[in-house]
Amino acid sequence: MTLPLRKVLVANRGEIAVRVLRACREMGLATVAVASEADRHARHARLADETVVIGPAPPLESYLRIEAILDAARRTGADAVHPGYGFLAESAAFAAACRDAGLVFVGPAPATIRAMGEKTAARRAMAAAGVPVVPGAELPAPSADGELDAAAVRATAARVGYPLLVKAAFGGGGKGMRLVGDERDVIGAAAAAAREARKAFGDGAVYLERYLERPRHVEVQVFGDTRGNVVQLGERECSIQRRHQKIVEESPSPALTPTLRTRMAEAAVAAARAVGYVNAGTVEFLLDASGEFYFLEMNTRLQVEHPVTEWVTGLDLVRAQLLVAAGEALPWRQDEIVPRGHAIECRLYAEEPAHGFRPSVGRVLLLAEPSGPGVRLDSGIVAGDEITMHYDPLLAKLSVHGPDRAAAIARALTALCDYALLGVGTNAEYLQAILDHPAFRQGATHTGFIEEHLSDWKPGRPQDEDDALVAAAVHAGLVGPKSEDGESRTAAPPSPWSGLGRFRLRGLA
Amino acid sequence: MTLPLRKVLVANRGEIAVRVLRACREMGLATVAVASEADRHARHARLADETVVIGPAPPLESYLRIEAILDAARRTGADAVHPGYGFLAESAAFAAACRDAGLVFVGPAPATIRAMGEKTAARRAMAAAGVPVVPGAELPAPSADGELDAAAVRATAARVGYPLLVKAAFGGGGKGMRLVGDERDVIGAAAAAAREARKAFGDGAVYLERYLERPRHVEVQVFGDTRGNVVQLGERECSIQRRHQKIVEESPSPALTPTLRTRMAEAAVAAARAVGYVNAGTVEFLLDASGEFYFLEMNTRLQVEHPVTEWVTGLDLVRAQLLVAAGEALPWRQDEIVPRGHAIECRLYAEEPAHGFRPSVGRVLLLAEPSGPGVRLDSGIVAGDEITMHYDPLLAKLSVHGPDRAAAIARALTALCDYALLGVGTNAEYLQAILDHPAFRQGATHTGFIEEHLSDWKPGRPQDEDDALVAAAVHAGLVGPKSEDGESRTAAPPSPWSGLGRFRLRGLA
Amino acid sequence: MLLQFNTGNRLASLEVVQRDGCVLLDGRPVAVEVLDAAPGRLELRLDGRRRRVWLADTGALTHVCVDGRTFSLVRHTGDEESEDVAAGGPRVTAPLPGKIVKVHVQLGHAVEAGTPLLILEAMKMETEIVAPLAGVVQAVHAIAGATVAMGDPLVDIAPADAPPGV
Amino acid sequence: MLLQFNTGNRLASLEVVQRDGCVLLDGRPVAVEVLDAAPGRLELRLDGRRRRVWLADTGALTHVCVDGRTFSLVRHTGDEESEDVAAGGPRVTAPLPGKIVKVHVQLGHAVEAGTPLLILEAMKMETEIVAPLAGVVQAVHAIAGATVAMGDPLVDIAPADAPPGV
Repeated sequence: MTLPLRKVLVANRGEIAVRVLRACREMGLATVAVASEADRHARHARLADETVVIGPAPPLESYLRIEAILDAARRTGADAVHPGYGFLAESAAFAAACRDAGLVFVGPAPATIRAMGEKTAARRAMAAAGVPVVPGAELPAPSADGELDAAAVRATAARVGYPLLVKAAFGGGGKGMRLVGDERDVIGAAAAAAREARKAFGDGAVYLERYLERPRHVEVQVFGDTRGNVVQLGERECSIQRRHQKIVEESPSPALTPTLRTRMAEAAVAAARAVGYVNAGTVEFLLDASGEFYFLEMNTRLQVEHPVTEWVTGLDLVRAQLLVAAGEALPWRQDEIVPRGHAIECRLYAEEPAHGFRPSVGRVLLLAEPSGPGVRLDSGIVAGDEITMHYDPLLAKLSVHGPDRAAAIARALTALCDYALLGVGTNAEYLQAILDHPAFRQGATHTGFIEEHLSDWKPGRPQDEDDALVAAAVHAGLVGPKSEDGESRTAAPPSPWSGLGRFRLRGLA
Repeated sequence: MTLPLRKVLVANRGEIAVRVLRACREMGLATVAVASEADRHARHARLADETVVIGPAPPLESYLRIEAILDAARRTGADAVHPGYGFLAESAAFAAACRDAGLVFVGPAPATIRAMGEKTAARRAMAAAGVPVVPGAELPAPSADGELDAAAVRATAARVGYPLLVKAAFGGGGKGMRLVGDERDVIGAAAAAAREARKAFGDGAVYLERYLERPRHVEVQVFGDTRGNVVQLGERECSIQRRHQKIVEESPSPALTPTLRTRMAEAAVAAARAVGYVNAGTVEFLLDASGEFYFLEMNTRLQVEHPVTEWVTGLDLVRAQLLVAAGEALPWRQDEIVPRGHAIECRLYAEEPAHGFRPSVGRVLLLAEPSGPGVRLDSGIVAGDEITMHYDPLLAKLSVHGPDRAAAIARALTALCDYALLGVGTNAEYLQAILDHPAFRQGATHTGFIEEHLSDWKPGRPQDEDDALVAAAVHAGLVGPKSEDGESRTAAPPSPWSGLGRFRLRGLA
Repeated sequence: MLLQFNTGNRLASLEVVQRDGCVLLDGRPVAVEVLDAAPGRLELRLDGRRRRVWLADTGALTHVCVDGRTFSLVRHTGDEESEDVAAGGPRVTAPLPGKIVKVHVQLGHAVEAGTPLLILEAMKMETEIVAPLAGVVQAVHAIAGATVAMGDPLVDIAPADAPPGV
Repeated sequence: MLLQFNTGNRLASLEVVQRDGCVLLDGRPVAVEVLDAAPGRLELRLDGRRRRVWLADTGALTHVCVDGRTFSLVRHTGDEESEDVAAGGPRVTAPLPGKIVKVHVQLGHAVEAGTPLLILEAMKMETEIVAPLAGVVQAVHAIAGATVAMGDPLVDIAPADAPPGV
């Protein structure tokens, strides 16, 4: 295969940068990583052939600086840019700047990103294409100093009806989103959402949307090429969310009947065709209890949860992204895309689920990762890394595949038992509680699942806590085993990190 | 799922014991490991709920001791035994002893193992079932003191024709096998093969088989249940062999046409049906250049290379083994088994390919393992392990899956680059040389591939050797980078293993 | 030898009974068998249960992961002063590093348990910090726009059932 | 500072030119940039090539893995005696631990390079040990049935072009 691409710059960090760099290596493409000063020695920075430091830790001074990234591409002679997800992935300005600089942007055209990026315009476009949208309304723009017209907000909200969601027009990932139960909270919520949106996406425009009761979040992966081919790669259900951010995703959705699956896939393809979609994209729907579904938004990039689709289809989405960006035809026909088995992804976050999911920070003192058949870990970290407040708290994604949903759940639970990260709080135990919950096992998932079932969850089952205490006592040297020669000696070496050889002890019967 | 099984004893060690224990954990089955004294702290011994030490390091005093294993099962209350591969996996006596002790044996009936285990009897049975067999002949039994009747050997060999193979009637895995080019060597080869066979399999019976020129080794995975269902799960090509032992396996075979694939699959199912086969088994064929194929032998157990089939079919063979052993019906119908993409497995051995593949021993000082999409590593070791002369030198199996053969090769090569094991010589670099060879890339594989293309292979490309030398100098403190504060300091900490925190250095542009 | 650890849920004490096989955990005997020990890893049998454990120390803190569940145990030294702050006394401190977006309260404000005190932004998320108890704001250390480190004082509250100024 | 390593293929010398950026490898300059260093791991840029390297020491031996290719480098100490044996001199030693199955030669036998000397069994495989050079068997240390450790002497051969007894 001779591609017009030779060297790809990955304009991202963490696990997704690692994922894209791996795909490039496998395709024989040279790679360039960009890194903030805090990330000079990060996993993604070490994996690339070349690494360019583009600025201080805060994203606005590094990963969001279009000029710095284009400059890195120029200096290294890169001829293509993969944006990953987040950061500049859905910036039409970035895509256009890449194109203007003579670089291949691995993603859709700037106009497509712009059209889908403004959620309000996207809603209008989809409605015009005959795709059902959630009832909602736009808000008047805030004043120059960021203040909203309170009366107008209240009037628009009354028209949409409570409960409702305030959403960032240019948002995504739950940022700049607020659920509002009644009129009293709508002004504060809209202001906070606008503030968050401005900070995260550079634009504070927000809109209101009817809040559906206990809907499921089901999305369809689509893929188009420059020859006019569009295919869909099946759905992912991403209903398990905290703070409007997905934490568990799966495919197939336990909620879809074959008929519903077909209808939703057709709607997704219609949506993609309506905007002449090229490269990987996702059409998100809300599915209500009656089986009606509504267009929510289209993400014009690779999703965090793309491994779920890779597992069930057996295809490599990043490889296809690079091929399509290079002008090749899609490597698959629709009839070659046949889902198989069941896949589940769990997002491992640096956060405290028992304390409102507040982010945790610190140094990764120890890291043990699961492996084995049907287990995949996409990780952006290594032991010794410092997890800081600067970036999204996503540490790694565990994804599994099994012959059916029950087997996939069992596999994910076993793998989570084998994941150990010490030094930084994670949601690993919380993820186990989700997967192990009877309602999850039954497939009774909806976007309020966590509030309904796990709002009062606490970590640390008593038996585990007791055993952890005894282990700490052994570690501290309180208890020692008999040595091979019968003499007693301490179980813990002077420091847990000193000494190469393992300290082996008698004890097995 | 409520199985009649509750607790499974895994009568094996290394990566296959780990593989089976993982499947049991995922199915909620309690587990018992057995370990030799040398293996008390081995990875498999630590993974099980309970571990029983069954004897000293030599297999004849531990893993091959039927009574010790049955005793371990009794003491722990296990109700089933999984034999893995090797050791007692193809011992009809062991399967029968398990059954007599009231234990479920995860494998076929003792009579099936016996019928297929004696290669000469198996050849006769297959010929009777209409499956083509390689032309060959049995040898008269050696005398009580192990001597062969030289005249009879020469006469039989002349009838079969040179070149020919001497093979152990109860053998497998290349042990007790010798290639003989002409009459001068036949007596010595037969004696050596008989000696090895007696030691490895407890029976020194050998037979002669026509040696096919440049054949491919293609095998078909079959699976039967106690209800009379038999399915096939496609083929694996395992032509890349050294010393008659497979080192690279793949599926699909680059040599099969759809017609040939169908014929071979039908022959494999006919073979399985002819012996009333239950559980996982493999029918091995030799495929010659003209497209004729011949039954070679049937392996009445899980194969080392089963991950290749798991990748392309998306199925879990060990899980199915346990279900079928519990009396369940096969979890798949033939029409549900649809291969997808391309999978390759590389066997990582503790050996020196440039020195006649002689086994290497020593302590694993450092171990870094590849991961990522489409990459699976089945490993039986951890850093700190001592690799001894007692057991098979298989350390781990790297298997990959990709959309097509070229992508799978690229993925395997990338993953091999990411595998680092220091302290014990391995064939990792040799495997890269195989996968990277133009003849392999073209699919021009046959069982003489290594002799033809890589007999004079030497490790250590000059550029890599130079770079390793410079790295060693940096490690020894000869060269040091500037530190963050501009001062020069040594790159290597006092010991490479002391200190938890990473030693971070300036240097990225 | 006696050890005490604060688990966050309780203060647990561990005492050795038999150096190679038994400890008292809060007075209850637990049979301990060490199957394997390596840097950062222990394999134990505790009252017959096989346990795979990962461990790491940072000063007084021992991080422990038991079969996928993680605990951060504070080695108890008897220093009651620091205990009080850790337990969430009348001083509200930053639960993580971040930037103060907005401060809702001023000196002398009466607050209920749950009253929003300020908004802290960390990892691009806004977190509302609320009063842990009813009382009167006695000091405001937080300034909008300022960056704070974990543990930095934000607001001091005089509990409602205590005389102000104490 | 000068270092010498035996790679098995050659004896290489390394000399520092500039402590933070250049070494001479066998007299040829190599630009070295250390991008990252952690226990057992180095990330280097060598003459512009990015290299991921894993390292481990065992005494005089440094094991190095460069992008999937492993080298065992012997730190050269100038002790010529041990060099000679390592290079495969007239003494044939056990290349790995195992059991002697059969000894083919006796004292005084003339052998060619490649003549089978004995059969060693290790890891259940029979390995034929052959004469590394032509000569006369001067000593047989191996006994059938005996277990040998790696490096144990098996057979001594007086080279054909040297007077016997030397």
